[in-house]
Amino acid sequence: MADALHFTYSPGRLGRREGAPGLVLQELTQFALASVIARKGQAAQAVGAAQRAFGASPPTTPTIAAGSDIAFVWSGPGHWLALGPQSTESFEARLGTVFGTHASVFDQSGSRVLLELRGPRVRDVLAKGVSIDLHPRAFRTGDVAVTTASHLAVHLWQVADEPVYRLLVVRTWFDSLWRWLAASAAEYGCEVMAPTPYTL
Amino acid sequence: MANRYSIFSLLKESLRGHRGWAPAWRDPEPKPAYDFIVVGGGGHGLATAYYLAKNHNARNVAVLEKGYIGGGNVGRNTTIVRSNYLMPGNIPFYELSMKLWEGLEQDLNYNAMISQRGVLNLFHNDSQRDACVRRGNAMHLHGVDGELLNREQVRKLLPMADFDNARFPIMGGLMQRRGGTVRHDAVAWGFARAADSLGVDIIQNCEVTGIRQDDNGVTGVETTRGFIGSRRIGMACAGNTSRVASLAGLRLPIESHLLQAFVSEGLKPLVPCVVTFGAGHFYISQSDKGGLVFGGNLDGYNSYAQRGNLPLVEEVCEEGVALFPCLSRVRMLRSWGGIMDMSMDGSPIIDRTAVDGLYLNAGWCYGGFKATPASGWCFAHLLATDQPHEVARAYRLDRFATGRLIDENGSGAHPNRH
Amino acid sequence: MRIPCPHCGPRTHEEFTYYGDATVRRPSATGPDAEAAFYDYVYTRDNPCGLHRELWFHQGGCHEWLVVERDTRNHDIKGAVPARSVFSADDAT
Amino acid sequence: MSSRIAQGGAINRQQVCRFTFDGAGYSGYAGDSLASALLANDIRLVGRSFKYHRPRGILSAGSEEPNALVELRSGARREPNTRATDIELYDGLEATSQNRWPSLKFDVQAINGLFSPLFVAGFYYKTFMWPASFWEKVYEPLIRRAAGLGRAALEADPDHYEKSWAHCDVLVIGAGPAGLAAALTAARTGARVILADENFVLGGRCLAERRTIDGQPAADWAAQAIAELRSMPDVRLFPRTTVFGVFDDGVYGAVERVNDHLPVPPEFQPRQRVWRFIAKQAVLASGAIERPLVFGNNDLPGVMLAGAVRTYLNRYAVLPGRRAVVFTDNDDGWTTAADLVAAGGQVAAIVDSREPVIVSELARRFPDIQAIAGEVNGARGGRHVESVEVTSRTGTSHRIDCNLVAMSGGWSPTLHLTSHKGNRPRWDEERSIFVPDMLPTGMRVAGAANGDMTLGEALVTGFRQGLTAAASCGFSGSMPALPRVTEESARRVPLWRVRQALGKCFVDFQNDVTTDDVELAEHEGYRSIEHLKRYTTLGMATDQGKTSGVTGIALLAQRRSIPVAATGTTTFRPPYTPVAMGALAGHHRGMDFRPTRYAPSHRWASELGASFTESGPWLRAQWFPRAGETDWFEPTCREVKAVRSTVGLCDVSTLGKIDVQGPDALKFIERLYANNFATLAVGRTRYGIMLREDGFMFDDGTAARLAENRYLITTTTAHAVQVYQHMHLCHQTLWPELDVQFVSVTDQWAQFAVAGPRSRALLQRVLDPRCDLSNEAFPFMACGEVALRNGEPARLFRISFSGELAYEIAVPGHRGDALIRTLHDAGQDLGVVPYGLEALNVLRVEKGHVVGSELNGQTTAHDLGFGRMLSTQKDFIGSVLGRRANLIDPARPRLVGIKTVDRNAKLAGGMHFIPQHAQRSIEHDQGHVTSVCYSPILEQWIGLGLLTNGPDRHGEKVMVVDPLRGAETLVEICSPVFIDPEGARLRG
Repeated sequence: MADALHFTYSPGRLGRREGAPGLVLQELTQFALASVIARKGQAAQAVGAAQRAFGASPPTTPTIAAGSDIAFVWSGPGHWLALGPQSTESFEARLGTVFGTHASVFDQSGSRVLLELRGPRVRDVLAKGVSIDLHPRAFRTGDVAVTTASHLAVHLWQVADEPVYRLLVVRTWFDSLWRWLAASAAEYGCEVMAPTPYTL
Repeated sequence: MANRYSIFSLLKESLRGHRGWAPAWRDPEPKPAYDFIVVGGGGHGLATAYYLAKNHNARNVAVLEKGYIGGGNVGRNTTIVRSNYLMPGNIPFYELSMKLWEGLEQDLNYNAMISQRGVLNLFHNDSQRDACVRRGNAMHLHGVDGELLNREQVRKLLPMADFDNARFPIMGGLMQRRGGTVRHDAVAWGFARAADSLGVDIIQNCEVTGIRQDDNGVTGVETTRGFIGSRRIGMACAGNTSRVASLAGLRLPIESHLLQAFVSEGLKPLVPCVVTFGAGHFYISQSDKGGLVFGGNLDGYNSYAQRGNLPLVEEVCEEGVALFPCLSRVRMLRSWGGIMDMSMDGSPIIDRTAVDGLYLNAGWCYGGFKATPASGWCFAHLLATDQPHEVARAYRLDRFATGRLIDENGSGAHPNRH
Repeated sequence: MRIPCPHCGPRTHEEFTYYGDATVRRPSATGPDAEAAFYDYVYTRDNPCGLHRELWFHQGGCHEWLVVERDTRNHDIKGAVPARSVFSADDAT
Repeated sequence: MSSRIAQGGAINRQQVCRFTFDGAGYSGYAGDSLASALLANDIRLVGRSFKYHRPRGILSAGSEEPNALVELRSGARREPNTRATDIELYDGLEATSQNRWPSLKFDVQAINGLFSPLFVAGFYYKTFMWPASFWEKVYEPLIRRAAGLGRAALEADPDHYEKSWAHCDVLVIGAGPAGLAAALTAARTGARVILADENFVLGGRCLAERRTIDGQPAADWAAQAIAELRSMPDVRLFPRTTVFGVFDDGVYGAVERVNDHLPVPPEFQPRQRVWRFIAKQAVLASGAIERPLVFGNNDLPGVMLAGAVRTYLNRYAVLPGRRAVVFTDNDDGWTTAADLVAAGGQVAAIVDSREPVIVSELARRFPDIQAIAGEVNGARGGRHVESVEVTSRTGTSHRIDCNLVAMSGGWSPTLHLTSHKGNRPRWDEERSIFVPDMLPTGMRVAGAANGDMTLGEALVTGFRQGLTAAASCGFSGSMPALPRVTEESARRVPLWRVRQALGKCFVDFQNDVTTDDVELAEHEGYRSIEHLKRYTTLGMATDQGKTSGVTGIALLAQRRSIPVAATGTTTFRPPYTPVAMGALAGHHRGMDFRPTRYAPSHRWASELGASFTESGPWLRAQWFPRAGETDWFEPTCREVKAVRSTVGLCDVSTLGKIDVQGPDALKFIERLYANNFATLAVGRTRYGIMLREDGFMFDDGTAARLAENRYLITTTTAHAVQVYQHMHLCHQTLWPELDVQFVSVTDQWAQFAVAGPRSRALLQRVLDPRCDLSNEAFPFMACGEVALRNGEPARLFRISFSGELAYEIAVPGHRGDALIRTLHDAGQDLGVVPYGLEALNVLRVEKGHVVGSELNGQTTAHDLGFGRMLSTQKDFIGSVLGRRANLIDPARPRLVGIKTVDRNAKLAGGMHFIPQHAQRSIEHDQGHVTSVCYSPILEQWIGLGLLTNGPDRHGEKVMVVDPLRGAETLVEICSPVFIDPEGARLRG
C-alpha cells in the first residue's frame, strides 16, 4: 500500500449501501512489468524467443497470452507489456536475456497500478468511461484493449467470463481514475477489497 | 432607393402597415464586366465592396455569392469583437476594426446592436497572468484599453463563477471594456444594404467556377451565371479560400477546419460581458435575446462539412459548467458549425497573389468576425491602390517563407492548434 | 467519428490526435532549393474539399500513426492504414 | 379536478401527486404530465410570449411545445423554459410561470402588444441608433430585461450527471407503433437492439389514440410488445431518453432523464445521463408533429393542436374544453371530433377548409355535429378563447361560442435526425410534407417520420425496417403477420393560412412571428429561407420551429409565388430538443473537470504542509511553509538560500522521460536534437534542444547515454506529450528504416533533485557505500546505475538546474515516496530543506535557465542564446527553416538578464522594454520581461527578458514599463547568468 499514491483507495463499501455490491474491486500489487518492443523486423523472432523461454507467445492481436509465470499483454504492433511476479531479480534483465537482439526491454514496474474489477454491474460501470464494446459478443476472456477510461490511458483485459476485468493505469493518474470509478459505481454500490499480491 | 432607418421612419411605416420599406438590397443581374469583383458575399466581402465604393469611389463593383449573403461565417460565429491582441502586426489592425465598429451603425444606418459590454480573459496561474500582463501592456503601448482585474474584482463581476471548488481556480482577468458583441447577421445585412445603396451589385446564387487569366493577369471569373469580366478580383471567401484560389493555380498556407458554436435557451440577464475561460478553450456571452452564445476549440480535423461531432460538444459543456456551475441546468438549444480558414500561423492574409490583379483576403482562423470592418477597409484599399493598407502590412502572404510570422500563441505551423 | 484503427479496431476519434495532410514529404535538407522545398512542406497545403489523406496518432491506444482517408465534405472515412507501411513504401519507390 | 374524465387513460388514479403552479396548490395523478394536470385543474393560462407578452396556454402534448414553458423547481435546481407538456408529474412538483411581471394574469409588458405595429420583424435593426451612446446604457438594458424567458439558477447545480456508452446492432429511435414494430422484428433476429423514446412511457401514439390492433386497444398491443422486448436479453429499453443528435459513423447522442420525475435524485444517482449510442444501424421512428393552422389570434389559450386534444382525452383522461370547435384541413381532424364526443365533450362545429364535397362526405359520419366547409377567421377572448368567427365557403359568417379550438394543419414528419449530417429533406408535393431524402449511412426511417401517417403503415414499415436493419448487421428473420388495424385516412388539402383573418396570425408562437412579419421580411429582400428565419427569428425559439418551420417555408413560397420545393429548408442541427449542459459535462465538473496528476512525493509533501499549484495537469508543491511563515515570500527565500548553502530536495518527476533503445538510437536522437550528440560517451549526459520543423524552439531537456545503444531523454513538463508524439511521428513517417525502440517512462521513474553544496554528503548516506561520488568517479554531467543502501536499484544523474553541486536520483515510481522520506530523514543534520516550484524558479532565473515563458513557441534558438549549439554538420528537425534570415536576425528580441537599478524596486513578468527617455508607445517597444524573481542571494529583483539586440546591450539601462498597472522602473541589462557564471559551484 505505501508504495502507491492512493489518496482515496481504502477497503470498504462505497456508494449505495444496500444489497450486494454492483462492483467489486481490488488492487493487485507486487507485480513486475516491462515494455517489450520488437526490434525492426524481429517481431517473429521475439515471439519465438518468448515462447521458448516462458511458454507464452506474445500476441499479434489485442489479446493476452500467459505462460508459466509471465503474461504478455498486447500493447501495439510488435509491442507488449510483460507482466510477471515481483522478485529480487531485475525483471528487465531477465527479459533482456531472453529477447537479446530481438527486442528492447524497458522496466515499467513502478509505472502502473493494477486493478481487478468484477461484479454484476461491472460492464455498466466501465461503460461510463470506456468507449469500446464490452458485450460478450465483442470482447471475451483473453481480449485486450489499449484504450482510455474517462480520458485516461489504460490497458483493459478480461480474465474470466463472469466477467472479470483487469485494468492497468498510469500511477500518477490513478487518483483521477479512482474518482471516476468510485463515482460511476456509486449507484450500484462498490466493495473495495484490501490489496492483494498479483497472480496470473 | 432605400429609406433611411430611424425611429421616425419606423413610426411612419408602422402607421401604414410597413408597406413603404424598400428592399434592403436589389437583386441585380450580373453585368458583363466590373471594375472590381469581390468573390464572397460574407461580412468581409460585403464590407470590402462597401468601402471600395465609399472610400475609393468605385462605382462599378460586384459581390459574387454562391449562396445567400451572410450565409458563411459572418452568420455562424459567437459575435465577439475585441482588439486585445499581443503581436505588433495584429494590434493596430484590430484596433482600427474596433474603431470602425464604434461608428458603424451611424455609418451604415443599420443597427447592428454593437454592445461594448467588455471582454474578460480569465487567467488561472502565474504564467497565464504574466502572459495577460504582456498582452495588456502591448495593448496599452498601442493606446488600446485594457485593465487587469484581480480575483475579487472578477468575483464581483461574475459571482456565479466557480471560486471555491474549481480544478483551476480563477486568479484574475484581463478586461477590455471596449470589446463586446455585435449582432452578426446585421453586420452582413447592414454592409449589404449600404453597399447596394452606393451602387454595388450584390449577386447571390452565383458561384465562381473558374478564374480566367491572360498574360497580364486576371481577366474575370467563370460563374454559374456566366463569365463576368474584371481586372481586379478580390477573394474574400474564408472557409473556401483554398478551393477558390486553386482555380487560379494557387496553393496556400491554409487549412479548412471546423468550429462549432452553441446557443442556449433564452434566459433573463446572467452573463454581463464576454468571458473567456483560461483553463480550457471556452468563451461565452449573452445575446440581447437572452441566449447564451458560447463556443470552444476547433474539432481539430480538416472539414468543409459545417457541422461537428459530439466530443467537442461535451468538452465545451464541461468547460462551461466548470466555469459557471449554474450553467449545468441551462440547456443547449442549438449548435452550428463553420468552416474556418486556419492559416499556418493563426493570423490573416491580406495581400496580392502571384497572379496580377488577383488579391487575397484569407486565413482569418476563428477571428474573422471581429475583423470584418477593418478587413473590408484594408482589402478595399489594397484592391483600389494595389498597395497594402498601413495597418495590414504585416499580413503578407510571403511571411511564411520569410519567417516573419505572426504567431500569437506560439503553436507553429499547426493550423488546428491556433 | 470512429476511426478504424488497423491494430485496435474501430475507436472514437477522441482517442486520436490529428496531425494533418499525409501526402507531403519531408524534402532533402541539402538541395539547393531546400528552403523553398521546406517552405512548401511545412506551410502549403492542398486542403482538398473531398478525399483527404491525413495523419492521426492513436494516442489513447496503440501509439501508432495512421494514414486515414477521409472525405472532408462529410467526414466519411474510407479506411485507415499504418503510417509505417505508407511511408516505408515511399522509401522503396 | 374539474376537467378530469371519470374513467380511462394511462394514469394511476390511486397515486395522487400534489403540485404547485405559481404558488397555488393542485393535484394530479401519477402518469400525468404537468400540462395534463394543469388542464385537469382547469388552468389554461400558462405563460407569456416572448415579444408581445401575450397570454399563452398549452398548444401541444409533446416536446414540440412552444407556449407552455415554466420554471420548474426552485433555488439551485431551478430550470427555466421547461415544457409543461414534457414534464412528468411527481408529488411535490413546483412550477412557476415566467417572462411576466408582476403576475401571469396581469403582465405589465403586455402593453407591448399595443405597440405591435412598431415591433415588426427586424424593427430593432432600424432604430435605437441615436444617440450612439444610448445603446449600451439605455436601450440594450431595457431590451435585455424584457427579452430572455426564464431565469437560470445562480447557484451551482447540486445534482450530478454522468455519461455512458452503449453499443448495439440496431438503434430504434421512437417507441410508437413503428418503433415498437421495428424493435420487435430486429430483436427477434437475435440482433442487439436499443429502443429509446423521449417520453416517460413507451408507446407513442398507441397511448393517445382510440385505435385497435388485431381487435385490441393499441395501448394493449404496445404493452405486449414492450413486455416481449423486455424479456429479451440483448434488448435495452430507454424511456425518458431523447436521441438528440446524429453524428459521424453511427454515433448517436442521447440524454436519459434518469431522475427528473422525482423532486430530488436519490442518493448516488445521477439526475441525467448522456448516452453515446454506437449503432451499426438505426431505425428512425420519431413520428410526426402536427401543424397549427394560421388564423387570427390562433395563439389564444384554448387553441390547441387537434392531435394533442386526443392525447389529453385518451392518454390523460382530461377534457381540455367542454365546448369545442374543430378546425382542420385534413381527415385526421375529424378523429379528434369523434374522440371529443366519445369522451363526453361537446363539439360545436367542425370547420373544414376543404371542398364542400369532401366535408359533406365526412359529415355524414357525424350527424350530430355541425360541419362547416369554410375557415375560422379568428378566435376571440381575453385570456382564453371564448368564441371563433367562422366564414363558410358560401360566404356566411358565424360566431360560435367555444372554449376549445382543436386545429389540425396536417402532420409533418419528425425527420430532424435525418438531416443532422447535412442531408436535406425533400418536398413531397402530393402530400404537402417534407419527407426524408438522403439518409445518414446506416439510418432508415419508418412510420410517420417517413410520411407514412396511418397506424397500419407505421406497423408495416416498422416491421420491415427493423428486419432490414438487422439483416444489414448479419441477422435474419421473417416478417410477422400484419395485424388488422382501424381504418383511417390521411387526406389533406393544405391551408397554409386562412384567406381572411381577424387579428394577428401567428406562425411561430414563442417568438411572436406573424404572417405580417413573414411578408415584411420577404418584401424587404430577406427572401432566402435562411434570411427569413434570421430576420424574423422564425424557428429560433426554444422549440426550434417544430410547429412553425414548414408553415413558414410554405408561406414564403406562397408569397414569392414559387413552389415550396424551390424555397428549400433551413438545416436541422443538434440537439433535437435542448439538452442540459450539465448532462453533456457529466462527471467532468468541479474538481473533476480535468484529471489531476500527482507527483510521487505528493503525500509526503502534503504531510509537510506544502502549498500546491497547478502545473499543466500536475499538482506540484509550490513551497513548504514552516511555522510562522504566512506568505510565499519567506519560505521561497529560505528554500533558495538552503539550496545555495546546504542542500535541498525537489520532486522533478514531472519532466517527461523517454527511454530510447536500439542500434539506431543515436542516429535517431541526432536527427531530433539540434545539437550534437555523436560525441556523448556512455555514462554522460548532455543538454539538448529540439526545434520544430519551422525552425522555432520546440523543447529542451537532457539526454543521458545509459549504454551503447540506450539513451534516456527528458522533456519539459509542459511538452512531454507533444515530444513523445513527435518522436513517434518522426520514427514512423520520416525514418521508418531506423531500428530504434522507445517508450515513455515518465511514470516509471520518480526523480528527485538533490541540490546544494551538501548534496553529495546527503547522497552518500542513502546510497550503497561502494558508490563513488567523487568528482573523478562521477563528474558533472555523469550518469549511471547505483544502488540504495537497502540494495534497491536507482539511477543517478549529476545535472543541475540550480547551478549548485546537484544530482537527480531516480527510483521506480512506486518507490518514490519511500526514497523522498529517506532522503529527507537522512539529511536533517545537514540542513536539508524541501523546496518547491517557486524556489526552483528563483534558482533557475539566477542561473539564466529558460523555461516555458521563454520557450513560448515564438522564440528561436538564437533568441535564447543557443545559436552556437545548432549543428551545421547534420540534418535535424528544423535545420533548414531555422536558418532563415528572419529567425537569426540579431535585432530580434533576445535573451538577457535584468536587474533593477533601484535595489528596492520590483519587477513583474509581462513588463515591456522601452529605451530610457523614450515615449511609452509601441514604436519604442523593444521586447518584454519573461521571468522575474526576488533573488535572496543578490537581495534584489532580477529577471530574464527578450530584448531587441539584447546580448549586445549588457550594461545598458532600459526602462521596463507596466502601463497596465501603472508601474515602471529602470533596469540594467546583463548576462542572464547571475550567479556563478563560471560554473565552479556545479562542478564542485
